[in-house]
Amino acid sequence: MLKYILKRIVLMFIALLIIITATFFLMKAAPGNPFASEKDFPPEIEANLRAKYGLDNPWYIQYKDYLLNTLTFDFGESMKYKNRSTNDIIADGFPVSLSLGLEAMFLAVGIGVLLGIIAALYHNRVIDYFATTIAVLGISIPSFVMAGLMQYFISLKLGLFPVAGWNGFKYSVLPALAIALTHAGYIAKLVRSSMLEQNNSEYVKLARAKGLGKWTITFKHTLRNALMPVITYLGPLTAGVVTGSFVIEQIFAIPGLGRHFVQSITNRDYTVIMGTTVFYAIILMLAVLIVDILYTIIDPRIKLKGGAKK
Amino acid sequence: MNKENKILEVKNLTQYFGSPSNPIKAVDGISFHIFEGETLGLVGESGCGKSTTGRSIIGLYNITGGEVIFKGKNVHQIKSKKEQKQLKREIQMIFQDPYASLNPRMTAGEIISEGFDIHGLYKNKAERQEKIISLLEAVGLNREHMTRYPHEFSGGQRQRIGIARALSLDPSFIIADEPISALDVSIQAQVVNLLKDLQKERNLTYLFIAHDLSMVKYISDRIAVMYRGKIMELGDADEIYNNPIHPYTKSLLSAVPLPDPILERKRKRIPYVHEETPDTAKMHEPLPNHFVYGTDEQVNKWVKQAKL
Amino acid sequence: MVKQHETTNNLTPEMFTVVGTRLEEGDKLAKKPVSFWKEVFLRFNQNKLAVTGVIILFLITLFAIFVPELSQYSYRDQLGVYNAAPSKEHWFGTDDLGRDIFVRVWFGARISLFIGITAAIIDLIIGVLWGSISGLIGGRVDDIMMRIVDILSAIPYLLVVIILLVVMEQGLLPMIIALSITGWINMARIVRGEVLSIKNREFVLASRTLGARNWHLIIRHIIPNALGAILVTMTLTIPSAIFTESFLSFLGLGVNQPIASWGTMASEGMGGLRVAPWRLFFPAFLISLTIFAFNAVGDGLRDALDPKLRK
Amino acid sequence: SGSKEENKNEGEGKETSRSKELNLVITSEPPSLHPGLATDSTSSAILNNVFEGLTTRQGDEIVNAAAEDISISDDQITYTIKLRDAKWSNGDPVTAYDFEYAWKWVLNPENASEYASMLYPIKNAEAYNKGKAKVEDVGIKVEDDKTLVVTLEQPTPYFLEMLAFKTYFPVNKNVAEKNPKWYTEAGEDYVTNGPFLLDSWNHNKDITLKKNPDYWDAANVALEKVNITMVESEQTAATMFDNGEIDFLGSPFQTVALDAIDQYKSEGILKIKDYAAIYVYKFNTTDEILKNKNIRRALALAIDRQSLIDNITKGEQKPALGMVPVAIKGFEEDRGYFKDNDVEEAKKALEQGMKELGISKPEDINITISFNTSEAHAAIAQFIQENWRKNLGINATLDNSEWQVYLDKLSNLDYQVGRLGWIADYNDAYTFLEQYDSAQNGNNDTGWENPEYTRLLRESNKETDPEKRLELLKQAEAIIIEEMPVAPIYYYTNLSVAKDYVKNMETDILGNIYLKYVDVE
Amino acid sequence: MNKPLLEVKNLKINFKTYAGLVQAVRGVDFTLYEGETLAIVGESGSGKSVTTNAIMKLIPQPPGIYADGQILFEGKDLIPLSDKEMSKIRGNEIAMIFQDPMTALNPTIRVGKQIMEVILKHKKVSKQEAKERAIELLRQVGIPMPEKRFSQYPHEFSGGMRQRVVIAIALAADPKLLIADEPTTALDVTIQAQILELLKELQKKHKTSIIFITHDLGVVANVADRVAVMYAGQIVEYGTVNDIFYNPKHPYTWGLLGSMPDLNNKSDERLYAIPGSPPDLTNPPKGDAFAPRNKYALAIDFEKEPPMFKVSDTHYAKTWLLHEYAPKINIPEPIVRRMERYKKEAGLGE
Ligand SMILES: Nc1ncnc2c1ncn2[C@@H]1O[C@H](COP(=O)(O)OP(=O)(O)OP(=O)(O)O)[C@@H](O)[C@H]1O
Ligand SMILES: Nc1ncnc2c1ncn2[C@@H]1O[C@H](COP(=O)(O)OP(=O)(O)OP(=O)(O)O)[C@@H](O)[C@H]1O
Ligand SMILES: [Mg+2]
Ligand SMILES: [Mg+2]
Repeated sequence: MLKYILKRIVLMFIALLIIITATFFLMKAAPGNPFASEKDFPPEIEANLRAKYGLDNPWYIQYKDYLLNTLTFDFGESMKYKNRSTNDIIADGFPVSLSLGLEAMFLAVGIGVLLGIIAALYHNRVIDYFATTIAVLGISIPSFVMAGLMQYFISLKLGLFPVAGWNGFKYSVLPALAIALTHAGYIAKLVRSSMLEQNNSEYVKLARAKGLGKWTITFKHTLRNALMPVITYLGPLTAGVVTGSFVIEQIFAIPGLGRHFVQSITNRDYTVIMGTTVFYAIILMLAVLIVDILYTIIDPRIKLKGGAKK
Repeated sequence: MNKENKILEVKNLTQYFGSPSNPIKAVDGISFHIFEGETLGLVGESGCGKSTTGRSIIGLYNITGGEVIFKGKNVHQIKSKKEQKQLKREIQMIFQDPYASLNPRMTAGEIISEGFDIHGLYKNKAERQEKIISLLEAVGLNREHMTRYPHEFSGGQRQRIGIARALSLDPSFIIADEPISALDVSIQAQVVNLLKDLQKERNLTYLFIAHDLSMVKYISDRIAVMYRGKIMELGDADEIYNNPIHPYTKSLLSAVPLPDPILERKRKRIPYVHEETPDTAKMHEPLPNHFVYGTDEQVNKWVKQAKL
Repeated sequence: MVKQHETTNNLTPEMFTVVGTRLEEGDKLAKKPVSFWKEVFLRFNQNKLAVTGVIILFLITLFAIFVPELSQYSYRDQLGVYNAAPSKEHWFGTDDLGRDIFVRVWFGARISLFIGITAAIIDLIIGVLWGSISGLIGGRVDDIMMRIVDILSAIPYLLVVIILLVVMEQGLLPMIIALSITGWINMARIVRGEVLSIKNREFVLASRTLGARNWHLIIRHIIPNALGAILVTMTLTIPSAIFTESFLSFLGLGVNQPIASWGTMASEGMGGLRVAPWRLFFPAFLISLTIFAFNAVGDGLRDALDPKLRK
Repeated sequence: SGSKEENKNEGEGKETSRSKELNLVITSEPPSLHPGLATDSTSSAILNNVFEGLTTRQGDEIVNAAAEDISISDDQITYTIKLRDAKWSNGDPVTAYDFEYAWKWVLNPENASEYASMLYPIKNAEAYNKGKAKVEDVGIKVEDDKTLVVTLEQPTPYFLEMLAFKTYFPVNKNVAEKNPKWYTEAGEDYVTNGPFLLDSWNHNKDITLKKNPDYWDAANVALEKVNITMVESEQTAATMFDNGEIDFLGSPFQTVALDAIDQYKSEGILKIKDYAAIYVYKFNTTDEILKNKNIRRALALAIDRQSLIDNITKGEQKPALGMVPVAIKGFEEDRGYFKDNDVEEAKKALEQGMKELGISKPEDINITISFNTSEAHAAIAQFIQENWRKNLGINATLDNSEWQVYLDKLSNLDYQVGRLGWIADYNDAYTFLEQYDSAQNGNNDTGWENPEYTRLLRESNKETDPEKRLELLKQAEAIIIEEMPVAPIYYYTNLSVAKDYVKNMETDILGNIYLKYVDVE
Repeated sequence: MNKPLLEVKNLKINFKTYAGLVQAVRGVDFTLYEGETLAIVGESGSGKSVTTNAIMKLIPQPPGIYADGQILFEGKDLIPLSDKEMSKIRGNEIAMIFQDPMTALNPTIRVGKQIMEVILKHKKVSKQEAKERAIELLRQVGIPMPEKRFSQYPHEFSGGMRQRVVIAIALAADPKLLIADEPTTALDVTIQAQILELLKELQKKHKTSIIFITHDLGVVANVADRVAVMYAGQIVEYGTVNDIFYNPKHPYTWGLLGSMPDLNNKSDERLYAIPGSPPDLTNPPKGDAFAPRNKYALAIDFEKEPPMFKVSDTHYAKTWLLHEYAPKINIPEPIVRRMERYKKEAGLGE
């Protein structure tokens, strides 16, 4: 197990190197620069700027610098937000996105699993159709529409929650819901279909033969096994959600990290692009690894092993 | 049957699973050979490594050690694609569970023709069609069955499709892995009859894996008894049945239930107490062509007991 | 208790002559062979929801084909009535540029359905193959392929899109390329999971003993048996592609304005929520309806293909 | 003012009056709150209220602020500036050295200030900034603690305007030299001289301003506290306004969403002010077709600007029939160069142009309109596309791209027709005309140049008589309109809405709001 | 011994499928007495598992339909009971060992916990007591080192051990009725024999009644008191184990007995096999369902369904061959021969 994790971490570093390299060259190939605006300034000033941020170096020096920076986890200063370090930006934004993301994941998993269970237990009956319809609405209404509608109706018309901002729990409810509903839809569908499969299995029959009730069977037996595919999906999803959603942060004015993934690119804020990309990549790969480890906890039959044995 | 010609030789075959530090020794150094045209029955406790032996021979696993020599060639060392393909055509397998081994989304015709599709063994559609039909007829099905799906067959018919598939490449050697245990009695009989007929017609060689001793005895020329990854006793079918030497074999034979209530109630089972076999254990041949695994001492003791 | 011997009338000794087996009789009585797909079709047909889904999709397609051709307006005509509410002249109202939303919505259906289907195809071709190969070969190959998936999902997508924007002209092709880069990743992960369980099933081993190569296994065994999961995933891919299209179009990769698509109409409609909610409602409703229909069809197919529900 | 009293009572629970607190939103995190580094309007919106330059704007007037008196030499080259007695928020006196330090810091090439060019009117400033002169040569001299003498390169009639601009704000020399990162967080080292203090700054979240008790004119500052939340979405901001979470919505803090304009208009709270900014369609004059002046003219004339404004942009913008917005001093009247939506003329010009180019049918002309991604730009482009199709029979294709990609296309002349907005930094026509002085000008982007135009602009710079200078600029404008390398579309307006208790909160023509004058009642 | 524990009366179970209505069980009657073992044998698909699942009320509804009949357990009909009421009986009074115990254990839950679950559900005991009882059960079914095995997962058990765990679960609450659906099919003979002995021992101790489904006639001979032979959803012959083995009356029973090889078979004789394949239950044939495959089919077999003929007080068979008009047909030669031989062997043994 430990050996396997170590192996994965090595692979992670290789993947990270590729991600950094690809991002670096894409970033350099993209037109524009961090200082561009509709008002051009004299070329000399631009040269000063480039020199200040090391952009006048040949690409391989810059590339090397980014690699070294990544190794020391010091991504340098933002080129757009003067004198703010990328690390500061991440340190400021991530806790916000993380707490909102976790809340959203909690809601998504809660709602999704519940809907999925209900749909599966009442397969092809009215309740199933009802749950499926909710799931489909969740899937097909994108979060920005959901967010706008909630602001308009729940905040403005009903006055239940503040429109936007980030000052405590009640500010987080609507954005978390807006993020959660889409994923809840996906999760519901996944749970439904894997529950259906589990419900036909022999061990469920045995559990019934033992005299266990429907809900005991669902929670103690089937759900656990049915969650496997959901967890496959949840891994990368969690990585995405806890690092913030651009659209949601924009609409709800949340000081999270998500905006930086998009803004750093539109600003061509090279250091922040690198920093956020590496940060996300690490979180993503850790999440995927954790999923693999979770597998073995949920299903003891699954053994982590590195190479092939076929 | 050609007693001279060894079609398959297995030498010290070893197959471990799991981590190298704490392996599951599914097959633990077994050796035997099969003559051309004969049927070797392989019996033993469930989980003793029978299926693994079969699967290792046909190359479904990377073996841990030993050699499998088929018609003079080491199966696991064939590098050239052509020879490998050739080998696949020569050795075929009938699987333990007929339903599970048929793709539920393919018709019988497709399943049977899969082999020649892979090897490109026909010139045109008509020839392919003909081949399918002749195979279907060879296993006692008819052309109407070609377009049916596995779930539309009864258990026995499914096993026939599996057999037809195994025959499709005209193999000389077939590994039949418990081809009948999942079937009910009357269908078992159908399948066994079919296998015997085919063997006669096509001079086939079988490795017949089963745990039902009465069926094995009926179909096999020789029988190998496996226990915990090792072959314990090997000899002619009648020999093994009439003069078992190894205590495990005896126990196994004594446990076969008989379809007769009075007899069955009287039958005394001989329980088997496992005796550790030290490293010095090896194959002995206390009677001609009758092999027993154990230390010299053990074998002597057993032989004496058997003669008593 | 067991039923007692009843006295039987109307029986004559002639009836008691031995006639022996009549196997043809048995075969004749046996169920007429129905082909697998026909059976799937029959079972699908009995699922009312799924059939409704098919009908909805059919109608949407029909409308998408004919409405823009037959309507008195075109998708680009600016009629001078801005943000008008639905009325007799304009069933779905007009938008901020004074265009008839009814026509635009059906015109947009062409783009969005095209995108949805394209995404589904990409999912099938790349995602399914990637997941199959990765899961089937396993070991190091699996490790590498799954890390590539990680890498693709970690490289900033926006950056990739910008590069595409630079090197290609606006249009459908670059959009399809943009969709192909990451659109299939979810599918690949899910299919891989399925394959891990399918690949050890007996019939795959059987095919291997016949000398089947991986390619053959994927086409003949893996895909047909993972079809249920693939279908479910595909019904999830389609809406995300429809909205990715609007994102890409917004960035300048997609179709040229004023050509409409549901995604762009919905996002633009969002900006008019207060003055003209119908601008959001109709495209959003049609997206949901379509996804609902796809979903019903997917679920129906899933059930129809489920061997456990089969006799 | 009297309101102060009320404010104190508020704390004791008197509910009838409001606390002197204002709630605002800005669009984003200000990229920099260093006056010498800031380039954008979000940063300005904050900086203008925490710092104070030598002059400032009051309504549309320039008034002295940190300066008590400014005397200008006759040749308009030397400015002698007497500072008022004022204090930094840490108690230090504001001195001429602080201005010298701040300006020279901006010009120092090492500091890479993007707006250094704002200081170029000062003698040798450009040379120093470009590494061609020494710092001592720059025309900024401190006579004594309270006297600053500035020498210019040439008469710059709008220099007083410029002194109010953020790049000219002072920086506390002592603090800044001790802590070069003084401007990154609110706190002890963020020392300012304006009416407000930067009380807190939660990055990406909010900023609070507090009244500066040490401000020289503190008695006239009504607001005690200003809460500024960063809200990027216009829609959200409008909803927040409707929900009473904020008191004011409008430039420079946040834009009134298009969607909400009608609603605010009908509620009668929408305020519309002219803005020194213009929305134009640039033509690439090196293009096969657009090199033809008549075609360009035809395209420019065939746009129905009024209808565009009424139905699409909705902010009561003014149809732009010249290059200088009507908000600019001396350009308030229409110069009568051409008529809006003059289809007749446009058709004539098109005929003429096609003849010259040897094109027989208008359908053969295919033009691509480029713009950066935004719903507003897209709507305008589609409207104009339809104008051209209907009025001229010309087909246009739309091509939108990401902002930086678009900028790249513009500067590489890789486009045919492209939009751009231009906002004045100071209230003078020159800022609108200067960019076309040569094809090389980084802001030209049309490939167009005209020697006569260039000459007129150059002369206007030397002219010390305001009337004559205005005349020269108008002549230049006439030339560029005649040649039409750019089709002006509309002059921007600034829209705002405020709650009724917010007083004196109006955007000036440069789009600024000085909270100093604002009150809540 | 003579108290009936379970009476199944005219049980009919249908399944609604897309291909039509499958009449899986078409009127099954039998009675099971306390402490007695009933073996059900018959062709694959003949409705054995459906019948027993129906007793447990484990037929999924839909697609399953209890079309007719009664299941009287201690005199009370189980069919109208709700799922909640049933769950008090399941596992407690009636327990079941499934046809495929290899997959019947939840792979993600420790074996011990899966046993404890039943005990906790049905007996008022503390967790600790339940654990002790579970370990005791593991010991009883012959699993070595039960304390250690208690906290292992199913995949760590060999097939035979897993099967014994399933049996332990079935025995956990000392059921009055134990249904064992082909519990030993996948096991080798030695383990099979162990399990059979265990069941018999427990039966003796608790007076448990057992329904034992198998297709191995040797096993039937070993465990059964009574045998029911099923074909196409019906019981075609019913009697004591001696009736069925020494005096079989139904041609299908003959076929079954005839197909069985034994260790004395000469390997060059062909085995007897019933020709043809079983009928399609969506469209059960008119008359005797077995007729098309029956060497001795009578003309009437294709017209009219035979009634249950009484052979003796304990022995019934559903074939027209027992009708007074029917020609006298003897038990096929090979079966008779084998019977003789076994009789001799048994005699020698004595
Ligand atoms: N792929 C595998 N990975 C790990 N262990 C395995 C694998 N395949 C088989 N084994 C183990 O190897 C041993 C032998 O298994 P095998 O399937 O050969 O038994 P068998 O003799 O065929 O039994 P049965 O009669 O039940 O079919 C068992 O302990 C089994 O658990
Ligand atoms: N859920 C179901 N839906 C439709 N048909 C079913 C269902 N369950 C069982 N059947 C049908 O009922 C019939 C009887 O099946 P059953 O499982 O009782 O057979 P069996 O006698 O136990 O056979 P085996 O020896 O193979 O276990 C079969 O034809 C089967 O296909
Ligand atoms: Mg096996
Ligand atoms: Mg069964």
